[in-house]
Amino acid sequence: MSEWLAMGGHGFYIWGSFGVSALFMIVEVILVMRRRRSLVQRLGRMIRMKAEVSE
Amino acid sequence: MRDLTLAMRHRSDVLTTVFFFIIVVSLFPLGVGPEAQLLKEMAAGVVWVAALLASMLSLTRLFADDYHDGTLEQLLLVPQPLSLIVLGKVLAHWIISGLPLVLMSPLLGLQFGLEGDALIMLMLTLLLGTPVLSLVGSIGAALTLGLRGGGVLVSLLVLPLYIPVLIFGAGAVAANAAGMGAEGHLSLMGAILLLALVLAPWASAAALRISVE
Amino acid sequence: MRDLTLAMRHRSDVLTTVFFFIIVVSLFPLGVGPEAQLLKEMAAGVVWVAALLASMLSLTRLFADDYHDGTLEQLLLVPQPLSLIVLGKVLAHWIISGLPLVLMSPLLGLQFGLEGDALIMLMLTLLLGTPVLSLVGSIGAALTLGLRGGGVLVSLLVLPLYIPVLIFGAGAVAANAAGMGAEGHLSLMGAILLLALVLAPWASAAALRISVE
Amino acid sequence: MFNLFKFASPASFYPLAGKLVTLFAIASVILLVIGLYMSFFVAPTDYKQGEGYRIMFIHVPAAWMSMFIYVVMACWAAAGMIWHTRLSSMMASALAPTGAMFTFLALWTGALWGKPMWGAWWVWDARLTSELILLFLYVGFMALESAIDDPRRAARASGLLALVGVINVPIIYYSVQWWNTLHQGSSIKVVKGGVETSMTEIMVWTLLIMTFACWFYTIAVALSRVRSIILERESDSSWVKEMLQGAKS
Amino acid sequence: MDKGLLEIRELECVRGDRQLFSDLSFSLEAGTLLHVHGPNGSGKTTLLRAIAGLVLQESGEILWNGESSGKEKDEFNRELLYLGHHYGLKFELSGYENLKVFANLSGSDISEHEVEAALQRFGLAHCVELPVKVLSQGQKRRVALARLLLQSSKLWILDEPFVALDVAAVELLLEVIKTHVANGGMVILTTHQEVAVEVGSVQHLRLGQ
Amino acid sequence: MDKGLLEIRELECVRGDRQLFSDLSFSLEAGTLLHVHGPNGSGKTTLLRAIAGLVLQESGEILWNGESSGKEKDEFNRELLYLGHHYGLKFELSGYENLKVFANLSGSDISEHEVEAALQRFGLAHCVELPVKVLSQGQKRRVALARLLLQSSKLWILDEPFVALDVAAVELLLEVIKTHVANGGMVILTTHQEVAVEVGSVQHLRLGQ
Ligand code: HEM
Ligand SMILES: Nc1ncnc2c1ncn2[C@@H]1O[C@H](COP(=O)(O)OP(=O)(O)OP(=O)(O)O)[C@@H](O)[C@H]1O
Ligand SMILES: Nc1ncnc2c1ncn2[C@@H]1O[C@H](COP(=O)(O)OP(=O)(O)OP(=O)(O)O)[C@@H](O)[C@H]1O
Ligand SMILES: [Mg+2]
Ligand SMILES: [Mg+2]
Repeated sequence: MSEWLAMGGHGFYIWGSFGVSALFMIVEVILVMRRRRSLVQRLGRMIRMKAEVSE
Repeated sequence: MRDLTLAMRHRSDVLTTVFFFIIVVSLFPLGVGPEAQLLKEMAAGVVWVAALLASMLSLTRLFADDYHDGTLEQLLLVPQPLSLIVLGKVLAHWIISGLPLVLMSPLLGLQFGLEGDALIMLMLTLLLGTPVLSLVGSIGAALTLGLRGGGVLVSLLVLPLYIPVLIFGAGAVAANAAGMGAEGHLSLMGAILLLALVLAPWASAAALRISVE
Repeated sequence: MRDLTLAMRHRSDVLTTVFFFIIVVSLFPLGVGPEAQLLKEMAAGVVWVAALLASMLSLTRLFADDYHDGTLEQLLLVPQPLSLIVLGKVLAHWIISGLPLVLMSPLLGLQFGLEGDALIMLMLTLLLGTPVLSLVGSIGAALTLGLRGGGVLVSLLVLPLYIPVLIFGAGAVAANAAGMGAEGHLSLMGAILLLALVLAPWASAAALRISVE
Repeated sequence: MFNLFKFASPASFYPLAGKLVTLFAIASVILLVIGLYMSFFVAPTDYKQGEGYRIMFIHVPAAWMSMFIYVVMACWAAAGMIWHTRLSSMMASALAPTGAMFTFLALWTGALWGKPMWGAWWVWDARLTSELILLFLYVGFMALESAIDDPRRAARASGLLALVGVINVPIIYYSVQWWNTLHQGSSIKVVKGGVETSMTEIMVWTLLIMTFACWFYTIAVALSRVRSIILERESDSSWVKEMLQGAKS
Repeated sequence: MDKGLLEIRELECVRGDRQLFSDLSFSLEAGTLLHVHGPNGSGKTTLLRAIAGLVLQESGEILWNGESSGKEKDEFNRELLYLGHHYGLKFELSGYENLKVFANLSGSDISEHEVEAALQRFGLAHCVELPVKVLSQGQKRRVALARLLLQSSKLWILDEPFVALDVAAVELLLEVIKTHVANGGMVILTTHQEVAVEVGSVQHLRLGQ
Repeated sequence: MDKGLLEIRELECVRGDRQLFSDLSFSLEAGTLLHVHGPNGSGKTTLLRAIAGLVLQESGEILWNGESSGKEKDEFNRELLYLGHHYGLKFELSGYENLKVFANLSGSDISEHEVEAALQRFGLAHCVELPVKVLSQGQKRRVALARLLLQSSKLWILDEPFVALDVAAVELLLEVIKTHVANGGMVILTTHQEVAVEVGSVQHLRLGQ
């Protein structure tokens, strides 16, 4: 296993590449989802507030 | 149009741009050290980069004053095509900030140990290249009007677009020095100039309309 | 004071300054050509010149906005010594435009093929030098407020004053590379920093009072 | 064609995009799993570069995506300029962050590949340089967009910039190419030939699968982001209100 | 001057996430003045700028003599004079030079004498040669307003023209406006000051209620 | 607040080659309002800025509680609030942030709640978070004026504070001024608008005649 991880001496470079790529993609997905969630919440609150005002 | 360009700019601006150019170019020997060979190899590149920066620095103010005092609004409402007015302003900018650089460049080349042929080539490339800098830069200046971080933002937008001019310009001098003939570079620069001349005023005009809103 | 510095600037400004720095540094290989040896010799000089320019470019706006929107008037009327307020603004300027350069410099050094020791020395000199740039620059920015050709004028005033910093900064890296030890350079830079820290805020405050009238 | 214009309105595009996001997300995950398995367990060790070549399976898709996304982005911007369709400019701004990310990844993985292969993190090679410039173009696009407060204005300004940029991308690309071939100073080049001859069929397949995985990933993320943008810009319109109230009650 | 007719059809303007007005329709004939009322932030400036073509509307049309003003830009701009919150003056130039630049830009051929007369009428005779920068607030405004006397545009759009003017200058401006309307011109203006804008035919428009 | 007394002695101001006024002397006690009149360009703004210490006088003295205001700058500035033609706002920051910055600068310890209340009083509740840049002219002015409610300065110098305000805001500002004067504050103001500035004790000063 550790031999496989070492990748013939290139482990640092390979895992550095794939690791950072995976990290970035995951973080991007999380950011996109977070943005959507907070937006829906904010807009929902706004709409509710407006509805209350007009009532 | 003539009055516009004349009245809106002042002579002292020319001097400051030229001095900026000279100072930036002179910084390099100080930063890099005095080896003559090294300096000679750097010469064209350094002069060109300094020209890029000088042109860009004065660009920030191309429309900024007009924007802040409301003249730009009025220019949008003039019964003339906006792109023509933009072209006039860009021309004025070039005469003030580009042309002096072209004229100064042989002097600076001499400082770096360039000679005869190379000096002429340097001047020629700057003559073809600096109008492109003014034209392309006007788009960036128009887009960043009134925005936070204006000065630095404009450079972020514009410098990457300047790169071809830089490469061909400095490349022509290097090719010439290597005895390879620089016609290819020069004709490419001419093509870029034509392209910019056709497209840039139009794009700047569109950008101005967006920015004034 | 803390709120002042924080509230007046925005995070995105940091990014633009950093990218400006990277772009300017990257322009040089494009202008000069890709020979590794040549680039390595230029490295410290180029990074330092780019730092000078980045710092100066963002300087133009140090007081300009405050001047145009009238905040500066209000700052003059605040019951606190003006030089302290200036110091706060300069600090903010450094945090936004100087510190990021220090942090980025090793990466750029790598691009130019510098290694280990040289990278650390480059960073160290920038750490000592960039605050001086901000401090000295603030005087120029204050003096040129509201003048025509501000941006270029400020560079004219300020760049010559930057030269000692540039020489010692780039010199330290070169000395280190030549194995000569750079302590002398570094301690001189420290002395300059102290001097600037004491005198510059006071001078800028005086310049501001003149400019606002 | 008729259908297309129907979906050019944000109101009808929004729910459609929702379905597509799920679809592409699932497809992308499946392909990623297969692709990664093949990258590490199926593809054989390269006789020249050893294991190091496996970086290719992420580097090349990232590099391709980075260029491709910019073109797509500019097309959307152009469509927005010409037909004044609101959705187009939204698509453009939704793509930019992902494009910038792939550009960065191409640079990052390339640098990590370059160290063991060439012995240097960075050389001023034509391809590397133009990739770096591409990153600047993306960053400029996003910086401009975030510097403008009004989203409508921001979309129009950054769209214009994307268009100007796309005209320049080929010019930049060829100028850099030419610049570098004229100077024969650096002896190191992307060893395209060396890699390609040694590429077995299985490597090509792995590469393709990884590329499609990234492609689907991009579509999913961009569509999801465009949904947020639609909500932000259309928050005053009745269909958004109805939809959100429907979701609440 | 030939006849002019401005028609606004179902105009809607949005800023940020706020809809300022929608479904706004009216028309304005030669020889009338439109006074736009509304509290701060109700969208008066936005409306005026939209008509001038400086702000893009969200929907709706602006027609000048039956043609869309956005399409026939040059023609429309020739008939338009817009003075907004900004002065539109180059601060380093003198009042005289400023007016000269505008005259040249609008393509009309105006003599030195006319420019001087306009400045004189607005009480600026003694500071024609000073850079606008050093003038007082009201004097700056007067320079900007002197353009009204020089350009022969049909439609004047004036956003709070009375700001910073002293009593004498307000009187003068009112008179200039009256003359223009009487000669078949059109004026759209806003003001928060209680100024008696009484000309032949006045329309009122109220925003933000 | 402790007592305050402003004395002007033989003040002379010169701009360029014009002497705006000379030999100007008056004094202002706590609880009074000074209304400076005069046509455009008569030197009102210059006088106000000279008192605030933003313009250097040619000769004469400005005394605050018997001491030269130029020498005791910090002390004088603590008691001073100057609002001029410029708004003095950072256009990129929101109204809330702007006020917060001023509060911090003046060294007073003001809570979020107070800032919000001040903005609310000036009718800006719905745009606290917007950058000042996008606000309407009158809304910008209101943000600037909200400072009056936050800082406990004794001497207010207001150069045309009513400009760009709608009727409701003018009313409100008048009230704020009245309260300040009634509480022993001092106000110096100029305005060309016919606003009824009626408070306890009003002094008038006419320039340029
Ligand atoms: C920072 C460093 C690097 C950058 C920015 C970079 C950038 C790129 C780009 C933009 C492409 C797509 C070009 C195209 O398809 O025409 C690409 C493809 C490729 N790169 Fe890199 N690269 C880097 C380092 C490396 C290294 C070190 C290697 C291998 C030793 C490498 C091997 C390849 C290969 C094999 C391809 C695919 C070529 C093809 O099939 O067209 N790259 N790279
Ligand atoms: N990005 C934005 N987000 C939200 N609201 C905005 C945005 N930009 C502008 N606004 C609002 O749009 C309105 C613009 O109003 P406008 O300048 O047309 O007002 P006005 O009627 O001229 O007011 P005044 O009498 O004060 O000059 C303001 O209320 C402002 O708050
Ligand atoms: N360099 C100069 N040369 C000659 N006159 C000057 C110069 N600088 C300023 N002035 C004059 O000084 C006066 C300044 O007036 P100030 O701004 O104080 O007027 P004000 O009473 O506030 O007018 P307003 O009601 O228009 O605001 C103006 O008349 C201006 O023309
Ligand atoms: Mg308004
Ligand atoms: Mg005044």
